[in-house]
Amino acid sequence: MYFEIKDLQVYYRAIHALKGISLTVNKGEIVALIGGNGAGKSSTLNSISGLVQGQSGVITYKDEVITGLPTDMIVKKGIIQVPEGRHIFPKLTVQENLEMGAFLNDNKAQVEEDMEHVYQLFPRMRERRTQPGGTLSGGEQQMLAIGRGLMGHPDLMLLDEPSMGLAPILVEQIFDIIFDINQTGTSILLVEQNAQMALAIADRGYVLETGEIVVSGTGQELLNDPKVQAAYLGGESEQEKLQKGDYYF
Amino acid sequence: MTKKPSYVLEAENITINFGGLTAVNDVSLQVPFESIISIIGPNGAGKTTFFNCISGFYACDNGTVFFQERPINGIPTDEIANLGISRTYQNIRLFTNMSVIENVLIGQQPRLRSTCIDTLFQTFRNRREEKQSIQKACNLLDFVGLGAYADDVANNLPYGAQRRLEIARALGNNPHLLLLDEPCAGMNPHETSAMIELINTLRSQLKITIVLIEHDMKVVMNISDSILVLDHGEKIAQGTPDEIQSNQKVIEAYLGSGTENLVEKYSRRKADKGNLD
Amino acid sequence: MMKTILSKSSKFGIVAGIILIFCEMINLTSTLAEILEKLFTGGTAAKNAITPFYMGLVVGLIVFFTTINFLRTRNSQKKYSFGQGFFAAVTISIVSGLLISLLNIILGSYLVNGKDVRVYLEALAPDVIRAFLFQTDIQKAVTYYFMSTILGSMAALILFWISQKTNQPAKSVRALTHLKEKIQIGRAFERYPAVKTVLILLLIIAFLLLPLVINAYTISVLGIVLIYAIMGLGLNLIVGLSGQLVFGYVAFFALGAYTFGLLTAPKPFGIEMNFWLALLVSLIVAGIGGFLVGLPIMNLRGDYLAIVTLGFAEIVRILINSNLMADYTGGPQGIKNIGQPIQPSIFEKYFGEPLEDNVWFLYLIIFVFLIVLYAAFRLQYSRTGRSWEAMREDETVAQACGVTTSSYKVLAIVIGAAIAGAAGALYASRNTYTGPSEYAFMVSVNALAVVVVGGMGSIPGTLLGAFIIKGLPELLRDLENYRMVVFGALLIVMMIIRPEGIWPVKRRKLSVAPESIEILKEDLKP
Amino acid sequence: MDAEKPHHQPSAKQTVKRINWLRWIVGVIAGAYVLYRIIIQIIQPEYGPVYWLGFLNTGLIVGGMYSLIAIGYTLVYGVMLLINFAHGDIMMLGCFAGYFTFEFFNFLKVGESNFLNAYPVPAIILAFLIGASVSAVSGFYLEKIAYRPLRNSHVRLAPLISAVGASIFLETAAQIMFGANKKTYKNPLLLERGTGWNIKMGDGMIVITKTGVFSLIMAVVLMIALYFFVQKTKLGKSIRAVSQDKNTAQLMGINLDRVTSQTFIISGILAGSAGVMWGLHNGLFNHFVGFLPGIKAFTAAVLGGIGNIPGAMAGGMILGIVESVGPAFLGIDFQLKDVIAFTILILVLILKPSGLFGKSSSSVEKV
Repeated sequence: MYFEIKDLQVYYRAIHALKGISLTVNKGEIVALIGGNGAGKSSTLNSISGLVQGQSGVITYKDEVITGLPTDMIVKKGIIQVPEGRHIFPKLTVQENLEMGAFLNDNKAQVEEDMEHVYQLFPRMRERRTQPGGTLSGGEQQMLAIGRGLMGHPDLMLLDEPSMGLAPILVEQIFDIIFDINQTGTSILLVEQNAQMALAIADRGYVLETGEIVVSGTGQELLNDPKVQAAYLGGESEQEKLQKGDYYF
Repeated sequence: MTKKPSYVLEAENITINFGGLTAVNDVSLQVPFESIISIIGPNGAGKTTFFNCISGFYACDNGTVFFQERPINGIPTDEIANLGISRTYQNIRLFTNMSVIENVLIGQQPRLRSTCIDTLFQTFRNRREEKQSIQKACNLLDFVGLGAYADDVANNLPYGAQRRLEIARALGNNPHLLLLDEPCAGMNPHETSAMIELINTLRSQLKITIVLIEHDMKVVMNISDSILVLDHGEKIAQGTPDEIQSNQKVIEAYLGSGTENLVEKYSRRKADKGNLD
Repeated sequence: MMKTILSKSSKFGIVAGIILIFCEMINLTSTLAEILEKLFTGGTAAKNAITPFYMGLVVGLIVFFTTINFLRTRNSQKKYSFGQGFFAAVTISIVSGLLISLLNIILGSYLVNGKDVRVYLEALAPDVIRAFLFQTDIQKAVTYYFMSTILGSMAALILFWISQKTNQPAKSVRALTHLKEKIQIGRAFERYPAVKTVLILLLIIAFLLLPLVINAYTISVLGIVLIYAIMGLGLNLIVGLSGQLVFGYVAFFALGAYTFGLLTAPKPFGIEMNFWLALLVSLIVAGIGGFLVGLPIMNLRGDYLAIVTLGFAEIVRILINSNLMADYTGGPQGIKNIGQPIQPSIFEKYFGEPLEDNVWFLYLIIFVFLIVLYAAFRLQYSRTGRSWEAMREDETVAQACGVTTSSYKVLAIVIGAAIAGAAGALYASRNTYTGPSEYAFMVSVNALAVVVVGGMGSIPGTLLGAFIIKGLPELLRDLENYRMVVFGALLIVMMIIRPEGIWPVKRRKLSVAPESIEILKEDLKP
Repeated sequence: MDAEKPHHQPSAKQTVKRINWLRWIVGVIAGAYVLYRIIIQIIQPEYGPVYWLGFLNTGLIVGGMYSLIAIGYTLVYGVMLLINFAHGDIMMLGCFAGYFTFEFFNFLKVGESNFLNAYPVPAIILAFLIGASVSAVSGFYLEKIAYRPLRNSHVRLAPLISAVGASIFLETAAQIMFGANKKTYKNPLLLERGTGWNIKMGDGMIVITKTGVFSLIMAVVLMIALYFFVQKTKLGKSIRAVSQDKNTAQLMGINLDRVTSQTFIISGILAGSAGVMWGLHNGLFNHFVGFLPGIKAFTAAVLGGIGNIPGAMAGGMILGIVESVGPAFLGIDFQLKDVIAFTILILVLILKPSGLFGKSSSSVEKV
């Protein structure tokens, strides 16, 4: 198995944020993890990256257990997260931001080459090379964040809400780029709130609701599944349950 | 006798910027007496920012907030609490090393008058007030169902109880308006339904007006009189739960839009990829 | 496996060696040996002729604890086998023995050549070096060092091995905790509140009779401890309750002392005011000082506050020492002949003759102390104290709950400063003298230590802290020089293992039976 | 949900400040007084221009050392949000290390003379290397022992109290070990204290000492080196990245522990060099040598906006100059120059808490 999570549980003090999640990513796939706010999507990614400690469960990557490893070891193995809300370094220039992405790569020539590659992918970044990251617009920052992720030669890329706060036209551009990245052989675990978009691009998808996976299947299946909408907007079935009073003591 | 104002809270054209980014853009909201209004929207829609503006954490760049027809822009948070607006927090913020009842006592701060001089000389006023406030705190704890925990340290409470304690604390200053920020986040269905019940009682028995942010649609659809939907800092819809559930704009905001051609585009490209292999 | 054990144990050996060298350089080892010898032989040890046995004992003990720590670092599933443990213990003892021997060979050869190393290392007088050489020549001393380190580590190994086999320490620890649960003094107090009152009364009476029976030296120590306890109670309001770190507490102490001095001394003003009035004025002046410092920092983060108050304390210290103020403060000479209160005639009537001056003054300190103690208790368990604590826990939320944080912050500083002013006035009056050298940064650190060691926010903790910081070192005079070193290390260790202090706060039970919801409804009418 | 996203830090606005009026009053009074003194100085000059240049000279030299120490405060604050209270004592250790090195070279005989005067340049270089490395090593272990275990402490003041503990420990240990009396640096003849060049100007003259020139040049060189290091090297960039966003920096593969250690090493190197300079220039020192420069360097770091490296450099220089020019300018005793430094600290914190070069809202409220 290329990448697998088994029964992942995460607590933040008293909050049970993830209640036993299991999912797999195959080599070369795009897998979407969708769900409403507070469903636990980012917690999942942060547990994979090792930013969240104290979880239980097993995460394996290329037949190796990576649970509990420090973040830099996980990054070294080629699992690279592009965090939600971009989180570019605001006072570093665009170029320095990209260099930070290649922090673990000591081969200078290759870093140059990678940077050239990123500039080709995002010509806008070349123009703004010497500008501090904080002065870029939202869409540009997202591109920079993805570019920075690419600088680390990801084998498995974790994308956390790349569409958040972007205009639809930009979202489509970003998703095209994600698709292209996947075409070059990088596996992608995509966390999204924008379900339609994510499922359109994904090979498979999982739907998270309050820390649990409620549905999974191929992108197409999920697109037509009424449960997906229910998970977001509180569909009929849930409504009925409430009216029947099952949820009350 | 003064005329009763028509709304508890009126927010007019609120705009809040953060260094170039517009977090809330031209949002208006009227909150009638004894109503429950929900604010929903995807991540980063500006819901909590809007809340923070009402409770005085941020000053808005444009627009006015009226509380019972009185503008409250730029007033420090403690004075806003004095006026009768209380709130709870997204990620529970209790005074963790203090006991449960002490937390509730802090909530009564704006209603107490005794000073440290009173305390030092143990005046009559101090004695009476201390006794009354402790009694009231116990009543409040009993009301939210935490009577048995009164002397425990707040940090040791289970999660759901911590959320209830936040509400009890917020009730201490006899609020006209209660702002609840994700009261049901991270709760299991049982705790959630108990919370719904509590919120309903707050309105029906204690006559408190409530504005809440919530992601759990079961809660929102079940208890709200009216729902305000924010997306990218803008108000995209407001209406009753039924209206919102069938509102196309809302569905798009949550699920994304215009995907027909996209699905086609990507599946075609996927097929191409397959051919290449 | 053996290789990792080797590298790890030699690391521990180096640590043990460095500790040994450090202790030798500051001459702590021989002092400890001296204390041990006094303890075991009944106070006949001579400072310059420590028996080699005790020297070796201390060295062995240091290695012993290092080895125990090494053996315990492994988690419980994977234990060292006896062979591995033996190997590690030998490595540790050899490495540490080598390091300490090396130092002593160097020092010893200096001694033999008649050179004095005190030019650079002041603690190492020839006598001390001789003690470190076990009173013999270098070769024998080296053998002794190796013997002590090996014995130390072997003892550790054997003890650890026995405890592993029999699980003995674990059992005794468990028994101890059970004992603690069984006793539960607190619960008895809860059931019979009268017992607590009677006990407290008895304690106070015993406390009040104490000055009559103890000797002059103890009286002076007790006076200092109580003055620091008063300061600690004041600082506890600022640091422990309102959560603002104040480093320059000595400034308020100095303000109080100098105000009192100026008001009661014959020079420079010759006011010679009444003691109680002067005490009150110095309290108020210090409070005003606190207000002035508090104002600008109302909206600052805690750590800035620390440095600002430190700066303020330095300003005060420099000013009272400067030529600019010399006409008033006496500059480096300070103020002499500060007034003391006159003993009321009741004592004379009651005891037949007046109390000795120091006893009488101790009663005075106790009196002020009890007042401050009462005030501290009242403030802590009141609306004000709760607001301070809320502010310490979460300033933003406290403000949103209606606590006017900026004024509460200043209030805490003002009250704390006033209490420090009273302590300063007492201190000046007790010594009949005050001078700039008494208001160094270390006084602030001591006061802070009183609060932190006892337990921040805890009143009994503060009293305990005052005893530990000012009382214990007086009783253990030999360790006087090392007090601050040990204390510095202790602060770090305590922050790591027990940040809440030795006697942490216990929350009071406040709850009463709830009434009906109708009353609540009525109550909640806005 | 905040707990959900550990690296979510909302940018936020401060609410209306309640004490704006205080700011105005203090600002106006301070400004008016400075203006008054300027007018006085123009109408009735107490000192000629030569004196002022002399003060400036002293100020620059001391300022250079302040800057070096202040950078350490700022770097550590950026990475750990901790005021490293023991930083002054790290400098003290460097000062002692340099002292012992020079003493050793003084005893080392080379032919007729001793090593110190036969080969002064290598001796000085070695002294700086040893001073800097002793400080760097102690900084490294200080972080490991006293700060790292407290990084996630639930007691807010714990790291700061631990820092105070470390400071007391180092100071008193040095006192017991080396004695409380003041010691004198043995300078090589090349850099003899108090000698230098006398420049005649008008009716007076300025003495420019060799040690002063040397210290200033050394400080400037070190600062330039540090600036390039932080701007250009990978490690420097990683330090900046960590101080901007810890979690994201980790996602780049940066090891937080390592960067923290390296930060302490770098600030130790700078502080150690400053310690040796202090000894060479001032001569007399004891275990207490780090205390005042430490607090003043912190003042300098606040002056420049804590967390801001160029700010710390400028802040140190400004503080040094103000401190030496100030007493003459304000017409007060030179004894009181320390009072000026601390008054500036208090004024800055009232008038512009984010420092002279910082953005207006540095403390971000998290709601």
